[in-house]
Amino acid sequence: MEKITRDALKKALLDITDEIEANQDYLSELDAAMGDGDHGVSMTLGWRAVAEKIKSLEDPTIADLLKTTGMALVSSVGAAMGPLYGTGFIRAAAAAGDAESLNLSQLTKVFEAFRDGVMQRGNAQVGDKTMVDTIVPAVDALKGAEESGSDLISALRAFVVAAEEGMKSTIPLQSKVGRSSRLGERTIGHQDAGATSCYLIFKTFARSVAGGSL
Amino acid sequence: MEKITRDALKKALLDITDEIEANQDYLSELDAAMGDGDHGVSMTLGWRAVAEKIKSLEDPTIADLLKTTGMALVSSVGAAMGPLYGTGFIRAAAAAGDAESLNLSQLTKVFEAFRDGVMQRGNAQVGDKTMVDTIVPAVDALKGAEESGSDLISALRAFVVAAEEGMKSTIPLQSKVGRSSRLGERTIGHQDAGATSCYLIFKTFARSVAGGSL
Amino acid sequence: MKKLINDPYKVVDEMLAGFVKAHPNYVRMVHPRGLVRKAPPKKGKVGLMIGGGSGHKPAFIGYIGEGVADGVAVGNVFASPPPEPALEVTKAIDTGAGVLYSYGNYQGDILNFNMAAELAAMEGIRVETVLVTDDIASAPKDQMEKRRGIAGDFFVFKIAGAMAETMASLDEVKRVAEKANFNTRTMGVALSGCTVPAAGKPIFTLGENEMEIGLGIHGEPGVRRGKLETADEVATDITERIIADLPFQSGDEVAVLVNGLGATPYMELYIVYRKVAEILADHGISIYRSYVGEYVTSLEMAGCSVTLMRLDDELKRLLDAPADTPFFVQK
Amino acid sequence: MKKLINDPYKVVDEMLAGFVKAHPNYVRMVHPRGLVRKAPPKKGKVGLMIGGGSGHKPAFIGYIGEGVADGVAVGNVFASPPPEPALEVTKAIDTGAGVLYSYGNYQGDILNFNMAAELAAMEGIRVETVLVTDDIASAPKDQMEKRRGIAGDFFVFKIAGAMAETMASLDEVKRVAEKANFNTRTMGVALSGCTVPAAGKPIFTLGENEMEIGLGIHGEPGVRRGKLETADEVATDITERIIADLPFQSGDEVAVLVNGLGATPYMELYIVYRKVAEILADHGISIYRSYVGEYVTSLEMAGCSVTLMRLDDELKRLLDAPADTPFFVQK
Ligand SMILES: Nc1ncnc2c1ncn2[C@@H]1O[C@H](COP(=O)(O)OP(=O)(O)O)[C@@H](O)[C@H]1O
Ligand SMILES: Nc1ncnc2c1ncn2[C@@H]1O[C@H](COP(=O)(O)OP(=O)(O)O)[C@@H](O)[C@H]1O
Ligand SMILES: [Mg+2]
Ligand SMILES: [Mg+2]
Ligand SMILES: [Mg+2]
Ligand SMILES: [Mg+2]
Repeated sequence: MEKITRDALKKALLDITDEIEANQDYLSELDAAMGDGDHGVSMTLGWRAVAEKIKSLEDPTIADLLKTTGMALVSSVGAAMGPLYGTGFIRAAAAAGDAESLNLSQLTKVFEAFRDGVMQRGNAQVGDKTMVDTIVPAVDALKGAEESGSDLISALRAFVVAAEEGMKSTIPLQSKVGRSSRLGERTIGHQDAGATSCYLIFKTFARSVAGGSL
Repeated sequence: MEKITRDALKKALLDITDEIEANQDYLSELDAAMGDGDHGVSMTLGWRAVAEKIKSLEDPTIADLLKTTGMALVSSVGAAMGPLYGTGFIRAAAAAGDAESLNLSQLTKVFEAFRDGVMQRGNAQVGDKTMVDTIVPAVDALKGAEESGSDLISALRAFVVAAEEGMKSTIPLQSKVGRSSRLGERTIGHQDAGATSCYLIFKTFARSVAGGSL
Repeated sequence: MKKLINDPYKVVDEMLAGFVKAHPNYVRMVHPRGLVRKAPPKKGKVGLMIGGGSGHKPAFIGYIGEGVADGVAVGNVFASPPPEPALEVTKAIDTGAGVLYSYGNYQGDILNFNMAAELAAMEGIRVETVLVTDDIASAPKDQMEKRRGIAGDFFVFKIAGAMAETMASLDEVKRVAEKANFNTRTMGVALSGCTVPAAGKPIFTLGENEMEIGLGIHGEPGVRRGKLETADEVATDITERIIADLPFQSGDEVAVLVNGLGATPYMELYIVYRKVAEILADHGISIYRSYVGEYVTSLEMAGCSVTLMRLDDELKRLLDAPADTPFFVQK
Repeated sequence: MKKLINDPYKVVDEMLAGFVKAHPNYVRMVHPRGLVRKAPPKKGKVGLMIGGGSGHKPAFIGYIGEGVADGVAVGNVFASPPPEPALEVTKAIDTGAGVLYSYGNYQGDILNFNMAAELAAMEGIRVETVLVTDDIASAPKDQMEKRRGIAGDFFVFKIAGAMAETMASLDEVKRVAEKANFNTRTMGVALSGCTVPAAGKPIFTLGENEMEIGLGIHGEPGVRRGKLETADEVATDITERIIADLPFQSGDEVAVLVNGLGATPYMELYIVYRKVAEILADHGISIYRSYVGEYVTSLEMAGCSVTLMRLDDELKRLLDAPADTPFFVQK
């Protein structure tokens, strides 16, 4: 496998919906420890909307799929997640342009745009204990793999490993932004909910597009 | 012992206050099973007021003591208990007249007046699952003992035994009056709170005036 | 028991101290357990005294003011006040036109308020009484005089208070209060019990999947315990029973009150209201005015009740009349 | 989780359906998640849009009406609404004079409302924003811009709404809202957690003798957990902190709000109020007006907050102005 087709992307987005729904309680529990306990609910609502919208698209392009995902998240979730993930996907769509499929180099550009969208919208940096802590190392790993000439599958593997490490890196951190930042030191020792949902999204994306080979 | 002196009555009333306070939670629990769970609270508040008022009396007569008790109950408790017990004691005071002490015949008249006061105020009959179920058999026993010429101590003993039986007789009954009557069959199997507080009052009175001899 | 209190035996006195301080423009104290309107009563106006135990906020002290009550006698938690505060309130609000007592139909309240009425009569004040008996779960219809007063209190007090404001006679105020009561029916459910502060333990506890059906407002258990149902099922069950009880009929106009018992979020009350409105529409009964919120509570009990009052032109006019009290203001 | 609901994912839509049916004279829907006043806006009046997640009733939809908000964008439980309903509300309430957005300082709300403001600007509507930042427990004073908005919302919305009613310009409405916010400080405690319906589990649970101190209004834990204290201790602790924060000084006049979080009986709120009033008197701070009740809640959480707003003549006038909304009526 060297490219991600539209169909593979579509399937991946629907797989993400299932994964989020399956982890709803887990995400809400993580959020409850230092936030308002609704992250699983927001994500489930958002991804249900994504799945519904995506299923109704006729012959969508890569950009259509990403933009529809972003718009569905922005217009259905609210919370912090709607604008953050939503902006990420909308920017990713713009970066995809009219690509018919995504090779590793194109995929890297798409994820860089996703990362930049989330970071510009939310102004969080690595170490603030947010989804950014998952995104940045994961996208770095993708970029690194691309630059070192690895194949798509190995790159996706590095991407998932880095995302997981990024997610886990939030555990010892003290929250600096968002709702949980008001809890100060009480946030130390808890894995961030958004970093976790982001890991689930990245992991499911990679596994889904890679088929059995990851 | 053939007579109940003013001092003995005064001591008995203060002993009742202690007994009620010691059984506060028990009385509230009984009430909670089929009422609003406050009988212990109402009784404690009422008898604390009684003790306070009685202690401040200078050289009270029998009637003063009973009337003060009744007035304290009427004016401090509210609930069903204030008017019911209050009226009972106020009528008892009237029946005591200017007696300097109470022999068995006088005591019987005092308790009959108490009974009539409660029953006229509340309109409850034996079998309605109220304090009346304690009062009526207890006063009947006192009267019976008097008529059969028994001494004060034996009469008080019969009085307490009958009061206890009366209290227990409420267990299988279905409530007919008061707050609990709305619960219908759910009241069956529970001992009535007012019947119990009345038994505690009667028992403590008898034991207190009899000294060690009951 | 977790409560923001100090001495559990002083909750009522401390609450009243706070209340009088918070609402100096509305109320004044005439007895440590008796409050009346701040403004002296208009000469010739019938006084409306309401009252009962504490723990039902905003009932009863929250309803002192223009268009509702002139005075309130305040008892301990879930315990009727003694006669004395009721008598002092009666004396303070009587202007010669007499005083209407209106309160829920409970033994303790009746015993104490009747004693107060007797004492007032001895001072030459005419007192009439209208007991609220809206709780259809508390006795069958052929024993209406045995029914408890619960959230329907609010409608009866509102109507009586509005009528008194028109300077109507005591007989007239009594007549509309009785009419309001006759046309008002309520039923409720509880999802949790509550705790009398000085008792320190919940009156009853419920399992995760249980509810009490047909309960009063003193934390007492309901007439039966059932399994927890959805909001729509609960609303359907109690609304259909209420409709059948009067019975309310197609073409009737009603006021609706969905009342929270204390701990139930308003969100849930509106979800219940939505279904009640649907059912009324199905029956051809039209909603003239609605109230959703906490009007008569039972400490921190979770649950709600639904009340319907059938209206005629007179009741509509009185319901629409303005009111200005600490907890209920209507323009 | 015991709630009177149907589908936990539909609580907000069903609540809104009930709300609109219950208060047809106050509100109408312009979007499934956007409500505005029933009466069309007066030409030239600045529109006030408030909003945020659901679960805070009476905030936010309970405050739509004369003297307070023109419109509300409604989110899911404890989740900011998306930009779309906010945009639709903005369009419906703009009369050419612009729209003020005012809401609590939360990341999610800011992100979504800012997107709506950008979209509104593209349609030629001027939008200004005043974030409420009254919670002194949520950040130190030198980082006031990080503080959350909690019960102080009520004062800021009331003041801004009253100013808009005078036909003042957007800049003027913004100015008084900022002034109100700057002078408003709040702190709260919780005695129990609450449950987001779709999450199904309490956000946190507390032991029999614990309380959360300095909590928000989304059921989130507070800044620390401590042992349960008496009402007087709690009131003293939070009132002294609030006084020291602004700082409020002898001679100041203040408005006081003792706000229940959802499940706490009014009785307890008045017991707390009593102590707050005592402490203010000790400091020579005088109470101009008081509010005690549920103004901004957190579902069925037990607990309360205390809010003080320092007043000048302008704020007093605006606070005294009449209001007529489903949940807050002032004559
Ligand atoms: N500024 C930000 N940038 C990126 N992610 C953020 C930011 N603020 C918060 N988050 C993420 O949002 C998550 C919380 O999301 P969610 O619970 O859905 O929203 P809310 O806080 O509105 O309830 C946090 O775990 C964190 O990862
Ligand atoms: N009509 C009555 N006559 C005599 N006793 C009564 C009557 N009604 C109620 N009681 C007694 O009152 C008791 C309840 O008292 P209490 O809990 O103090 O009052 P409340 O019902 O007002 O909460 C019942 O257990 C019953 O024994
Ligand atoms: Mg959250
Ligand atoms: Mg009782
Ligand atoms: Mg009682
Ligand atoms: Mg949230």
